[in-house]
Amino acid sequence: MVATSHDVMPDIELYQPADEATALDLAARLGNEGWLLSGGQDTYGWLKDRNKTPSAMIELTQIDAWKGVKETSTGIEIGATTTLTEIANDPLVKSRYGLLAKAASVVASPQIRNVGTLGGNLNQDARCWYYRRGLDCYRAGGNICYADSPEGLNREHALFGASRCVAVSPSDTAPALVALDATMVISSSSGQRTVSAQDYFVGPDRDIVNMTGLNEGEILTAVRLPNTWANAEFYWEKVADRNVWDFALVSIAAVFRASGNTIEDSRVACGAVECVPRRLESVEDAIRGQQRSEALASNAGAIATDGARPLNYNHFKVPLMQNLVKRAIRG
Amino acid sequence: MNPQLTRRRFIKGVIASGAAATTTGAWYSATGQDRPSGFVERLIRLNVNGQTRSVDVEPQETLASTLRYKLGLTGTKLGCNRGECGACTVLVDDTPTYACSVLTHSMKKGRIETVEGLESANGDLHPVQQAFVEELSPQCGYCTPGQVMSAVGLLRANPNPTREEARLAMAGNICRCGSYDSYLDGVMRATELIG
Amino acid sequence: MGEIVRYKRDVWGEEVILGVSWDLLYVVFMAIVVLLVVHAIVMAALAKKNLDRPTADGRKIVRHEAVDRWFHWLMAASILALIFTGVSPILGLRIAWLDLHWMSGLLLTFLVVAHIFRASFWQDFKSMLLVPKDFGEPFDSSRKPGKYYFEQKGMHWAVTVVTLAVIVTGVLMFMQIDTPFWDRTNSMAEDQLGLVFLLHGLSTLALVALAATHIYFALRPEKIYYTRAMISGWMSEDELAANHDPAQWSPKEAD
Amino acid sequence: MAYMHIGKDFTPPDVPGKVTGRIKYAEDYTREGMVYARLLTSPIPHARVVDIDAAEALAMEGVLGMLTADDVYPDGEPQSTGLKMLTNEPTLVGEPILAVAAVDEKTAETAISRISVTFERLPFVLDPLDSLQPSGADAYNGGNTFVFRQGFAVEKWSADQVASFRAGNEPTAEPQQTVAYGDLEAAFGESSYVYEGTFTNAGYPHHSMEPRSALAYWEDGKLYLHGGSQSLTAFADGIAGVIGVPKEDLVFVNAATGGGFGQRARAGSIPIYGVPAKLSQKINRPVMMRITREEEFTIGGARQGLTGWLKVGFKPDGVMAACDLWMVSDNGGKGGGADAYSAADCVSVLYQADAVRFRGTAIGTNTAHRGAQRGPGQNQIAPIISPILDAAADELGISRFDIRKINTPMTGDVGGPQRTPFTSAYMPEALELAAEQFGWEERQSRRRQTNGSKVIGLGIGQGYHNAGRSGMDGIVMMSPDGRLKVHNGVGNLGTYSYASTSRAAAEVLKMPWERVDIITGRTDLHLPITSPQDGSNSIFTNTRTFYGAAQDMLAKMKEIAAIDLGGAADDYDISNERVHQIANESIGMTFGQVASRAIELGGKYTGSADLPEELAEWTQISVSRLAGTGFMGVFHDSVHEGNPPGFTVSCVEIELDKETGKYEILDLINVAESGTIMHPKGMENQLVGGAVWGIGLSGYERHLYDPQNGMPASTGYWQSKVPTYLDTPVKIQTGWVDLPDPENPVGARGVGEPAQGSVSAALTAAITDALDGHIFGASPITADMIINHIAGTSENSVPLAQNNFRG
Repeated sequence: MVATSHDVMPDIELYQPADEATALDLAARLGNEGWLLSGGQDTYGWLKDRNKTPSAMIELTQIDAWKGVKETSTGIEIGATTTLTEIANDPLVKSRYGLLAKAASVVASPQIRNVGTLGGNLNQDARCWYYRRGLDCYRAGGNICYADSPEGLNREHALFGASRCVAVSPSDTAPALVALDATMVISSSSGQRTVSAQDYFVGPDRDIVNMTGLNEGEILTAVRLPNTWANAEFYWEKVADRNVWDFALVSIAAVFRASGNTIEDSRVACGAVECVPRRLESVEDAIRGQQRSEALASNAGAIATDGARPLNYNHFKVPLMQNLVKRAIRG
Repeated sequence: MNPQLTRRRFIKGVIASGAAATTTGAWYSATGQDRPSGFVERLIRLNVNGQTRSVDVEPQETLASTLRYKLGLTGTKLGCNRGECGACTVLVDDTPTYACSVLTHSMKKGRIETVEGLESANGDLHPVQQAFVEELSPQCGYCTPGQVMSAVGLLRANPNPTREEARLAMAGNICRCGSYDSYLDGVMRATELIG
Repeated sequence: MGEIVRYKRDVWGEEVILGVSWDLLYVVFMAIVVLLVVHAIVMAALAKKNLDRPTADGRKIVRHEAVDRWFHWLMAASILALIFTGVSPILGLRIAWLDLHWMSGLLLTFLVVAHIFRASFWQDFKSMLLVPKDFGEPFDSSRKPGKYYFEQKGMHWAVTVVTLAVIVTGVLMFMQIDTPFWDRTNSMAEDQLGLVFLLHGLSTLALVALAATHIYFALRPEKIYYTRAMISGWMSEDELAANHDPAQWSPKEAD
Repeated sequence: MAYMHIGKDFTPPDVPGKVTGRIKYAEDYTREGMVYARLLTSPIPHARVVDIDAAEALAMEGVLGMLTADDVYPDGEPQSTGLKMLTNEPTLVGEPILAVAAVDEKTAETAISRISVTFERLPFVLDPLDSLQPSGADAYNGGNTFVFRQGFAVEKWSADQVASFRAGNEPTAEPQQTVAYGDLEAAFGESSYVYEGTFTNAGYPHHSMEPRSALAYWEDGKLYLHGGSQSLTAFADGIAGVIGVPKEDLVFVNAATGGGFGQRARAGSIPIYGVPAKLSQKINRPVMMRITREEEFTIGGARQGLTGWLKVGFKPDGVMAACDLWMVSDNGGKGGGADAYSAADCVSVLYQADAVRFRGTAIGTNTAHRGAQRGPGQNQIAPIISPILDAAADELGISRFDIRKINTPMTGDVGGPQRTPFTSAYMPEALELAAEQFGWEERQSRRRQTNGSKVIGLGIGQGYHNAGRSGMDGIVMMSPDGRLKVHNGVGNLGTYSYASTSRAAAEVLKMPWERVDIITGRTDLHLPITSPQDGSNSIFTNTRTFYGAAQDMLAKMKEIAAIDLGGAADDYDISNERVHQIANESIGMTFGQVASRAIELGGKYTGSADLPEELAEWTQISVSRLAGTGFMGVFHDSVHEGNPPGFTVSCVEIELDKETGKYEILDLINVAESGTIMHPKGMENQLVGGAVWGIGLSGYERHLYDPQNGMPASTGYWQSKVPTYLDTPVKIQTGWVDLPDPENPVGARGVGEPAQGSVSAALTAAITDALDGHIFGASPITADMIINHIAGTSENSVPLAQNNFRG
């Protein structure tokens, strides 16, 4: 019965593979019955509530190859099980990709950042409370959305790209990675593939039960940040109710290449307005080659929310998003 | 059952020309003793408060459960069991960690410290504890062990924090009595006591 | 297998219907394949060496007006689009299917409604009527039908019933999503919603089976000229004479 | 007056245990053979249990038994509002239906999930105004309201009346309750500024850190119950009745309580403790029932939501002439408190209006139960009324400080609809002190200063709660070693008032604190009845009793000295733990000697005879068990006259970002006026704690229910938005007036509740100030509301929106 509060971890197997091959083999063999466990901060709630019932957890954090920040010829590569605290404090990330360090430093709370990983933050599930409560909504494989209705509690939900499900991308690091044009490295027992951060996330129109394009048996093992946007000017802001724990009402991640006051190029993405980090290409186009000014910022803000379809209680996200875009462009 | 699973299984079924996909359960029994590498052993040795203790830990057990119910270290409190309050904060290799939201098996290689392990051998309070007493930081006290552990973790990493730095470091601990100010007074006094 | 209906918990924890079990797609798929393969084998075995097929040469008479052919092929296209957009995500293909699905659905609905009107008032509705004596037709080689023989009528009416079921349930489901025309509400009770999903699913399965069967027979060599007739509109006089009773159906000559 | 203990800092004896984790809360105990209970709770907001099929669950290995409402109420469930142990007639999602005991929690949870309960669904309602509609659903079985001594009733308005109220007009329906004084019409006639508008307060959950977990077991016919409460004895006294065990057979163990805030005061708020008790009795094993955070949301109770209309008139000189208040209270699924009345009372006390009228109606909804929560009523109205005062001040050309000064309550004034005189009231001094310490005047130049998108807002606010009761009992004991033992039933929930009040006894006997033991933590240590430690009353109430008990001991000491050393009792005095002749200090005896003699003499000296009349039954039991074991001082307090007020004044400076709707509190001061300060550090804690609560009330906390299905969303800290370190200022300033109240022997009054209201009032005033005086008429004011206001998109800031839900 849904409303009865479960609180104890139920029986579930745990695998702690020590090397990549074993982990990938387990992921392939267990398929959907295996739960990829990293920091676990979006795992135990599901399991304690008995709202997700996989048979086994495959812990990825014992594998050194998937941890840490290293320099490559094209930029840097961050292992997916690097903790958010490590990323926020990493000298290389801080000096070249301050945007990501900043985004990682405001996730949830210090203790959650201490064990929570980049991979976990990117792959976390939707935070719609109806879904989290274990209701059989669209995202849980059902045939209804409780949030998208005149009376639904949809203050935190999507402005864009909703398709039956109106949940948003809760991740703070995801918009930062989209802005930085990161590449996601995905491994499986049959090899490795890469996909851009922007294409990694999947909206409900294409897949209503998964938030990423990760297939069964695949593991996100690393994220590559290109030199292109190293040391770029950046703007990051997250507006949430409380300054600890809470997910963004709207967040913005932007990088700029500027000469003097002129924006030569940029990449801008917003979090918490769509099921995926929302890349604002129309804004980027509008400001390319332009001088930073209040007028440019206002104009960009207005462009940013073109096509927004607010729900009953999230109209405020429209001006909020506009304001954040403005602030980013003002610099 | 998540209907998606059914769907996925169906797809597999089609691909495998009708062969039903095996569940993990069936797979275990099929493999019997020959469990794949990476499978955890329940009997482990934990380094808690400087002592190594043998304990039988279920695969899914949280560190808070092990500490409270297997090792009797009830100073670690469960306020929410969901990583939303911080009452269960312990140190693992000096890092403040929500014991309710990590598996014991994940932390078994670490040096675990709880509020019970802070006093010196002769019974003297840790400077943070002493400072919290002097500043009367706790009110109801339920969040206090977590606040103490966060403060100890902070001072090990940064023995001379500013009040603002202390506030950021302590931010993962809720105090429903609202004693934040008094805890920060305590942390600042502790930096003096440590000298 | 076994289960036909999938259940879920409603918001208050009570079990309600969620929809059809999509495992049945596999059942339908296998059943149709088996059926059609068996049919093909039997037909091949029964096939006479010197098959006396009617010739396509000679005078051409009109079987389907152009407008009807358009109706048919547009309906076929929308149904195939509906099946593709509806079924492929179930099979795990990640495509943005919903908008295409409801647009195809709207097209189909429009066509079906228009067809019903047209068939009721402007076409020879009686030629498609299935009456009790038609059921004897397959067992009596001496009898020849009018415009449509028994199997054609059967297929038509089966498709009609299933398509109407798909449309009615589809429209109800359409009303439960956000569209450019309205914002969704949660006005339908969850158990009713589940029933609608179930009926939509069951009719989808039937439609898949019917569509597959229909396509199969349309491609059978011995009846391929009906397909040609649906493409180009005409039949030869020989084909007409071989299969139909001119007393019951006397079409005009094609231009 | 030079005190030995009063007004001095000290370390309450439980503090080291709190920093070492040694002090035990209910769930920290274990008992040989202990098993674990878990609850099955209602998934439906309003229903009737038709059938429970637990056969499969009970057949599971490791499952020991089940308890249902039929077990705990064999003669049928009580037909009234109020929480029940278990129920077959749930009126909110999460209400406990049954409990299962098993060898571990995991098994119990699995068993629960295998129990099938068949419910009959009943209509539910979440908004009291919906329930007032002619065809609106009723939250309870039998009506939508509960009338004291009469039972359930149905209260309906016409559709037009509801619509008109929702549209912001004065309700025209007949109120359930009307209280008024003064000539309202005349007072409005004299007014040159009149504000009229509507307001809503979101209810919100207590979410105390320690959930309401409990351990129970039976030994030798006695029930041992480990739980958390605000007062050991007042609570135990009540819970004995709830469980149905004679008072003398109950041992309530409660060394520490992880947060009270009103809903742990009385047994009626935590009948759930009866579940492990009854289950333990049924299966004959110790039963631990841990309550989860989610369960805590529904079991722990919540603040009442108020939906109201008010009209306030000010004379040209700034005097508040009239205040007319009409409130509909959300009483939740289990009945609620009298918040609306208290809100009106608070306005009357704080602003001394010439005429006040309160009209109110309380309606049930199928949401968490409502009741006492840190300043029920007083604190909801505080953030509503404060911006109105500012609007009047601006309109009348009076400073915002002065308008408060003009209307301030003072000693000699009366307050509330009953026109009760204050025992004392030093509000003018508090206003001056707060303004001076904060630099209110100097800061005025920064008011509404902008810096980019940021703007400075300043606010001042006042808080009030009646802060003192009387009529309780005190017991002090002394052993031949001369140590004073204060038997104190006040709960240890972090106010340290169990220790502060004990110091009144030490003060009377002039004993060093090291020679005093506080006897508390479990009722088999024989504790007197105390007030429930709610309503900011413990300091006032229980200093009276322990002072009195110590006075009784002092008098007896002198008598014993006179018996042994000659002369009359009046010839003796005490110093340095000796009782001696005033004339010749060398003639005397030590306290230890006195105690030994008292034990020899027996009778009244050891509590065996001549006890005060009117001792509460609970105290009588304790005294009878202590009788003869030592030298006893015992006291029954009389009833005091007048209203001992607890006052606070706060000032806040914020910087509000108009682009994000967020603000930072740059500075905050919270100043107390609560008579003599007993314990400065403890006072500081109350003031900073109240400030955090005030910030939560004004800006964050809320009670979310989905109107479609009655499902609660705020079941964790995540959705309830309890403020964190980073939502509160880096430093909170505190201060206090420290002038004695004549009705208390040491001059002290309480302060816990107003400490929240004043901060909430000041912060809301500051937000309003930063937004050029825009009055939201709401608590909380969340970021989305501010953004909507500025952008002009106000979809969800409609007045009288359902008070459970503000987005």
